[in-house]
Amino acid sequence: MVESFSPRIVAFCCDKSGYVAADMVGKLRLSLPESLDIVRVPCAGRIDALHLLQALEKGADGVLIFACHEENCQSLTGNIRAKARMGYLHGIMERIGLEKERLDLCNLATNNGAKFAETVLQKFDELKKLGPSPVE
Amino acid sequence: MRSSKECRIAIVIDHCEGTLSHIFDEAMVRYFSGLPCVVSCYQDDNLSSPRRLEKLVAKLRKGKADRAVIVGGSPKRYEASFRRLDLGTGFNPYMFLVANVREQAVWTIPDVERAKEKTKTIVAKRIREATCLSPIGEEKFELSKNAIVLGGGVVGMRAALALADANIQVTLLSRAKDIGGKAIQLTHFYDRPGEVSSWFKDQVKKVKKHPNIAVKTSVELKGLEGSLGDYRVKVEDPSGKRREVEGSAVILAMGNDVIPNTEGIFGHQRFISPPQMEAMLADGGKSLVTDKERPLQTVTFILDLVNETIKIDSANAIKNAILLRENHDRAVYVICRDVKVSLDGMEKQYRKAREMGVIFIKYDDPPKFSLVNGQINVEVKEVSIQMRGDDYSLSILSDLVVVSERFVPSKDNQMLADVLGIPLAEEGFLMDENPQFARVRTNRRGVFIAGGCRYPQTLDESLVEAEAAAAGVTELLSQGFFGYDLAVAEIDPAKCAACLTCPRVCPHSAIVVERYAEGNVYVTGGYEKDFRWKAARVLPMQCYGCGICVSSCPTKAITLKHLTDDEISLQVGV
Amino acid sequence: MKSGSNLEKILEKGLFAVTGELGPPKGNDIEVVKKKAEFLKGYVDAINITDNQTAIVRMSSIAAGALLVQMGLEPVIQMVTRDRNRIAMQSDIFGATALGVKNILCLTGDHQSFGNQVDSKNVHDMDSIQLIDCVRIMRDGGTILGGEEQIEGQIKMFIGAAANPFGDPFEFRVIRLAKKINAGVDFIQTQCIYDMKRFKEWMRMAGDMGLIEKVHILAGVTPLKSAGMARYMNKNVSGITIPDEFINRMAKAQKPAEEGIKICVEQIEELKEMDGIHGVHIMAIEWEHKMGQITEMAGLLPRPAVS
Amino acid sequence: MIEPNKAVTVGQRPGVADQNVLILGSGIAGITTALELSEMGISSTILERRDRLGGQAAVFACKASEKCNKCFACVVDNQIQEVSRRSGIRILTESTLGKISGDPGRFKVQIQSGGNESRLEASVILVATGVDFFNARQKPEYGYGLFQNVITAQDLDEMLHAKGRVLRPSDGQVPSRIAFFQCVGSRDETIGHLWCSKVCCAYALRFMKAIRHQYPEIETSFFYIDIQPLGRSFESLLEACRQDERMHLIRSLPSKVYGHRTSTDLRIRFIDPVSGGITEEGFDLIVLSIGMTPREDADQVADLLHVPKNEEGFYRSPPPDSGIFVSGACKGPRDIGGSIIDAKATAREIAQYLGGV
Amino acid sequence: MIKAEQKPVDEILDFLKPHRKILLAGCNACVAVCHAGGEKEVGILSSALKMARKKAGQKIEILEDCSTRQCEPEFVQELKEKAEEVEAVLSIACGVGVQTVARMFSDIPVYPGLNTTFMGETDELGVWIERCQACGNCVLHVTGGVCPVARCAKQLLNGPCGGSQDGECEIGNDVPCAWQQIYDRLKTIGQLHRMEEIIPVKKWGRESRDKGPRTISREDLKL
Repeated sequence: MVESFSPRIVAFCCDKSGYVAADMVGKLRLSLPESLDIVRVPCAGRIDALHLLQALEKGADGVLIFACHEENCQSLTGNIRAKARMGYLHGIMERIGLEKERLDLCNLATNNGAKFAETVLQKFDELKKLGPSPVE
Repeated sequence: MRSSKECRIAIVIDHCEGTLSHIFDEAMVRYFSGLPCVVSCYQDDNLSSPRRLEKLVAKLRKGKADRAVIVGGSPKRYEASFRRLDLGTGFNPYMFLVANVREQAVWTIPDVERAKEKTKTIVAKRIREATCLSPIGEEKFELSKNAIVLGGGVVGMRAALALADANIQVTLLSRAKDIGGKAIQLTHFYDRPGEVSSWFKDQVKKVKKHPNIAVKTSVELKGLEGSLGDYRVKVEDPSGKRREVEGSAVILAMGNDVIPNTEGIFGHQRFISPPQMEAMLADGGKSLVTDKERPLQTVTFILDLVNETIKIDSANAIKNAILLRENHDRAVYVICRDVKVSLDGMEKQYRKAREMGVIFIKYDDPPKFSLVNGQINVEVKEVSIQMRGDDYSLSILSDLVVVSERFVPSKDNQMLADVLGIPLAEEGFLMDENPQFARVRTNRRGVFIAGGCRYPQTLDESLVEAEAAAAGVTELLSQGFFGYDLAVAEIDPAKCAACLTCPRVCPHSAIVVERYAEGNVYVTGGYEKDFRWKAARVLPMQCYGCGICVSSCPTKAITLKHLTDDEISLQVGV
Repeated sequence: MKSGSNLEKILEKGLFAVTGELGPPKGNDIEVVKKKAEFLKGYVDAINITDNQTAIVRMSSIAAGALLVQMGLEPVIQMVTRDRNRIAMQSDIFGATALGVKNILCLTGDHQSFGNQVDSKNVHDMDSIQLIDCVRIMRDGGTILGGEEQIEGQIKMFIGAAANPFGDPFEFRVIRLAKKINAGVDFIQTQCIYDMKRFKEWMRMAGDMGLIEKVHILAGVTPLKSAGMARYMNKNVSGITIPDEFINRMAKAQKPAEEGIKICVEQIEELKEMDGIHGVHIMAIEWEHKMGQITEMAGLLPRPAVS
Repeated sequence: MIEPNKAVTVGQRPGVADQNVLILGSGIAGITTALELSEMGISSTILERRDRLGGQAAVFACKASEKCNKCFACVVDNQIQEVSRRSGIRILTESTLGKISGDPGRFKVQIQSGGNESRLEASVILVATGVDFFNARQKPEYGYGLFQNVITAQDLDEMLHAKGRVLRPSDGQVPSRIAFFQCVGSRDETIGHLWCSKVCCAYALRFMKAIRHQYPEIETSFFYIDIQPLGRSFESLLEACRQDERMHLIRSLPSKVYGHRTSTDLRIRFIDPVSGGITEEGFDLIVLSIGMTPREDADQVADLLHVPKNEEGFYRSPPPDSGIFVSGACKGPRDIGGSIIDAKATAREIAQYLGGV
Repeated sequence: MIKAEQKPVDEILDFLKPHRKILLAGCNACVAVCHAGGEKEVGILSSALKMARKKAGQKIEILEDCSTRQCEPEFVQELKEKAEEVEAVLSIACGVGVQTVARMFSDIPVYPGLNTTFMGETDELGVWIERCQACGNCVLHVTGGVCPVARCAKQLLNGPCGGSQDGECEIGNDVPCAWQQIYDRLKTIGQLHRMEEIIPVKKWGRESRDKGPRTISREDLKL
C-alpha cells in the first residue's frame, strides 16, 4: 500500500546553514514529516561518502544534504566537496541499481526556513512515488 | 565506542518556559529515566537563564553522572553557556548532547501523540550517541602584543596607527622607498574642503613619530609563514640581506597596482591619466597649456572603459571637472556609461558640476577616438537623445582626454595566496567576497586584509576597512593570551600514510606535514608523548573544527574530537 | 653501388628521380596490386609500397613488393617498427632481398589507435633510426645485430627514411635528419609539402649543416581531391598543415580534382628548381590512375632508362 | 562571523569591568559593536525599540540563485542569534531612552520599557539607530497603497523571507512580468532627497537574479537612471544580468502607473532608449526600490545626545571626547557589509576611548 | 607510488555472485594515497556491495579489515583468522597485495577490487599521471629527467616522431609529446647534444620484463 508508506529521510544539516534553517522551520511552525531524521554536522564537507551510504544501507529511503550556498561557506569548499562526493556516489548507486534521486543536495542559508521545509516535502512526495528503498 | 557500562548519563529536561510541559508528563519522564545508562533526571523551566543554570550545576556536581543529554530546544540555546560550566572533575562540560525536541518534534508535528513518539526516538538516539562522547579540554597560550602590517600606503598607515594606539608593537613594511603609497597623488578630497596633501603629510609624520611603530621601507617580501602568535615575514632589503620579522598577527594592506592604457592612440601625449590630471591641478593649472602656451581649452574625461564597477575614477573625474570649471574656466565633458553617485555627498557634487556647465554624456557602445589636426576627436552616441539604431554620433574636439588606468592586483597577491593558502578571486584580488569573512577576515586565523589588495575603493571606504582590520587584530591580542577549545581534528600518526590529502583540503591551512615531527604530541591510542614519525599534524589553534580533513582522509587516521565518525553513524541508525 | 637498384642508379647519376606510392589491398587480391602497378608503370622510377599505413591491416609490403619484381617494376618496401620486433624485421629483410627487393624505407609508423586494431599491443622494439642503423650493419658489416654472426649471403639494400619538416620542435627537425644520415640513410622522402615557406626554411637549415650533399632528398607531394579532404587532412592527419590559401582555392574551384592536380604540378615545378632536391615522391594514394597526367603535366616524362 | 572554536570563556577584564556601553538600536551595527566589545572584555547593554532584534535587516530574505549573491542577509541572522547567546551583553527590548544626565564617562540614563522605568549607568553611549525605508506613499504616482500589485522592496523581502515565494498580493498567483523601479525616494529633488541610497541597484539586481533562478519563465525589467556598483561581486552580478535574455535593463524611469486596485495588468509609460519614443508596457507585479531616509525620531535623539547632523539629516561623528559615538546606517546609507566594518572600527575606537585595551 | 582505480562495482558483484561471506581487505599504503583501497574505501565498497546484494535478495556478510601494507607477509598474516571464516577474499590492494593474499590463503579464492594502472606522480589532489614503466634500465640521465619509455606513446628512444605538433602527441586528447618536453628540458639545462647522438637499441632482454619475471636479491640482507 503506497499511501501508508511514509519514506524515511535522513537529512545531514550543516551547522552553519541547514540546521539553523531547520530550527527556523520550527519557529515558523511549518510541519515536517515525522520520518525525517536530522543529523547535525559542523560542515557539509564533514559528511563522509561512507556516512551517506551507511544511511541508505540502514534503510533510509532518501538522504538529503543541506549545505551553505556556494561562495558562502565558512570552510570555503565544504559545500563544493559535498556536491562532488554526491556525484561520485551517484556513479556507484547507479551501478548497484539505486535511483539517483535517493541522494540529493540543497544549498540554503540560515534564513531559508521556507526553502528547507519545501525541499523536504518535495523529496518526501518524490520518494513516495519512487517507493520504499530496494535495500529494505 | 567504549562499552556503555562505564558511562553514566544525566537527563536534563528544559520545559522552555512551560511551552513543552505538555510533552514532558510523568510517562515521558519515566521513559527517559528507564533508558540505558541513565543515572539521574532533572527538570527545569528555563535552562537558558544563568541563574537557573547555577542551580543545575549544584545538582549535577552532587550527582554521579559523567555526561548529560539535554532534552529541550535547539543546541544553539545551550551550547555556549553549558560548555563554560564548572561541573567538577568527573564531568567535562563538553560531554553533553542536546535532543532538539522542540524544533524537530513538538513544533513541526501538530499531533501531540506522534510528537511524543518522535521525542522518544530523538532522545533514544542521543542516549546511544552519548556513549561515545569523549572529554574535550581547553588550552591557552601567551600572545605577545606585536603585529605586522604589509604595505605602507594610506591603509597600512591607518591600520598601524590604530594598532599602535592600542599599544601593540607594529612593524610596518613597505616596498616603496618611503611610506605614503599612491594616495599621495590626490590633491583634494572630493566631499570635504581642505588639501589632501596637508592631511597626508601629518599622517606620515604621525606614523614615523609613533613610538610603537617601526617602519621598514624598500623591502622586498620573500615569504610569510607560521600561525597565530608566531607569524614570521621574510623580507630582503636592497642590500640583499634577508631578515625575518616576527608578529602575532598580520594585516595585508599592499594596495593595488595600476596599468596605464597607452597602446594605440592612447599613447598620444594629449591622452593623460587621472594622476597626471591631479598633478596638473596641483600646480594651479600652469601646465594646462600646450607647448606654444595656448591654453588647453576642452578637457574630456572618459570613464567605464575599464574598471566599470569601481567608483574611484568617477568620483575623481567629477571633483576635477568642478575644479577645472571653477578655477580654470575650461570646457569639460564627462563621458561614462553610468555616473557613479553612490558615495556620501556625491549626488550634490554631480548636480553642482552640471550647474557649473560640465556636460555629462552617457554611452552604451564605447566612444571612438581619432586625431584631427592636433586635437582628439571623441565620437560617442549619447544614449538618451538618440535611438540605438542611429548611425550618426556626437563628436567632441578635445585638447586633453583623461583615460582611467586599469586597477590590477599587486604582484605580491599571488605569492601570498600560495604561501598563506588564501584564495584569490577571479581577477586576482585577495579573498572572494564571502559574507562569512565580512571583508576584513581571511580563512587564516590571525591574518587580516584591508584596502586595495582586497578591492580598490575610495579613500574613506579603505580607511574604514583599515580600522576594521585593526579592530580584528586588537581583539585577538587584547587579552594577552589566546584561549581555544580542543574541539578540533587530531591525526593518529601510526595510521597516517603522509598522503598530503589533509593539508591540501584544509581550508584554514591548519595542518602541517613535517619531515620528522619533533615533539609531536599525540595522545590517541596509547602512543607515548614524544613521537618521531613523518606524519601530518593539526595545529589546534588554527583549526576551526569543520571536519573536511576527517572525511577526506583515505586511511581514517583523523578523528574530529567533538563529532567522531561513530557518533554520526549512531545518529544515522534509525 | 649499394644495392644496384634502378632508383639508386638514377640518383647516383644526378638525374631527377620520381617515385610513386601504392597502397596494397586490405586482403590478398593480387589484381588490385597489378591494376595499381599498371597505372604507375613507366611514369615512376620506383614504387613505394605502404606497410599497414595508419595502422590499418593490409597485404604485407614485402609480398606486394615481390609481385612488383615479377612484373619487372622496382618496389620500395616500407617497414614500420610498430608491428615487428628486431628478430622479425631482420628475417623479413633477408626474405625481401632474396625476392629481389633492393630499396627499403625505415619508418616508425602511426600509433595503432588510428587504425582498425585499436586494442593491439605496439612493439617499437626499435625505432626508425635504429632500424636504419641495423640495415646498414647487415649490408656493410655482413652481420646481424649484436655483430658476431655472419650472414649467409649478401644484403643489398638502398636505405631510405622519411622526414617531416612540419613537425615540432622545428629547430630539432634538421638535427633529426643529421641523426638519420649518421645512421646510414641513403635517400629521404619527405612528408607531403603544402607549407612551402617552412619547407624552404628546413632545406636552408639542412644546407647550412652540410647535410644536402650527404643524402638524396626527394620532396613528397600529394594532390588534393577536394576542399573537404584538405580540411580533414589539415585537422586530423598528424604532421600535416595545409595553408588556408590552398583550402580556399580548392573550395572556390568548379572542378576541385583538376585544381588539386594543378596545385600539385605547380609545387613540383617549384621543387624542381630548388637545389638539394634530387627528386619528387608523388603520393597519389587511391588516385594512382592520375599519375600519368601529373607526371606528364610536370614535364617529368619520359623516365630515363639507366643500365 | 565571530570565529568558531575561539575561546568562549570571555571573562571580564580587570580595570574595564565596571565600564558599560549603552547601545541604542539592535540593528546589524549595534549588534556587531556589542559582540566586538564583548570580545575585548567590555560589557554592553542594547536598547531596542521593537520587540525583536535585528532592526530593518532582520527580515531581509536570502537572495541567492545558483550561488550566494553576497547580500549578507544571513550574516544578520547569525549575529542576532550570536548576540542573544553571548553573556556580558544585556538586551532590553521594547524600551526607549528617557532623560540623560551626568558627563562623558559617567552617564546616568533613564529607560522606559513597557510602562516601568529603570536607571542605568553607562560610560559610553553608542547611537546605532539605523534608518527608515522611504515611505513609498509619498510618491502617489506609482500607486503604492492604491494598487495591490505595487509593492516595495521591503514587502518583497518579507514575503520571500516568510514564505520563500513571490506571489501577487491581489490573487496570490506567481507573477509572469515583474518591474523594478529604481531611485524611489532617492536622487529626488521634488522631495528634497538629494542623495543616492547606494544599495537599491544591488538588491534589485539580486532580487531579479534570485527570482529568475526560482522561476525561470518570469520576465523581469529594471528601470534605472545610473546603475550604482556595490562591492567586488557586483561586476559578475551585472555581467550575468546583462547576458540574461529575460532581464531587460531599461535606462529610463516611468512617469506613472495606471490600473485599478486588484489589476494584474498595471500599465506604465516610459521613454524607451531603443525606439526613442514613449512606449507603454504592462506588468503584473511592480516592486519599488525604496531608498533610505533618516529616522523620523532622528531629531529627538540628536538633540538629546547633541549628535551633529549633516545637510541630508544623517548623523555626523560627534567630537571624540564627548563619550558619544555613532555607527552604521544612521551616518548615511550603507550596505550590511559596510555597517559591519563600520561597527568594528567604532568598537575599536570605543575600546581605545575607555583606555582599557 | 603505485596508482590504482576501483573496478566498477557491478563487475565486482559478478565475480562475488557465488559467495555468501567474504573478507574485504584494504591496504593503507600506496592505494590509500590514491584514494582507491584505503580504510575509507573499504567502508564505502562494503556498504555498496551489501546494499546491492540485499537488493538482489541474496544477503552477503562482509568482514572488513585494512592491513598496513598488503605486500608484506607478516601484515597479510594478520588477516588469517578472518580469512578462515570466509568463503573468499576481496582485496582492494594493488595487484601485489591480491597475489600475496592469494599465495598465503591458497585454499580460498581471492578477487581483485582494483585495476592497478601505473606508477605515477600527483598532478593535483585527485589527479595522478603515469611516470614509470619499471623497464629495469633507466634512461632518464640521457633524456633530461623525462622518461620516453613511460610517457611516449611509441616508447621511442630517438624521438620525436613525425606526429608531434605544438607539443602534443599525435594521439591527441591532451597527451603531451614526451620528446618535446625532453627537447625543452635538455635545451634549458644545456645538454641538447644528448639528443644529437643516436641512442642505441635498448637491451630489453637484459633488465626489463621481456627477460621474464624478475627478482631483486640483496646478498647483504638475505642470510
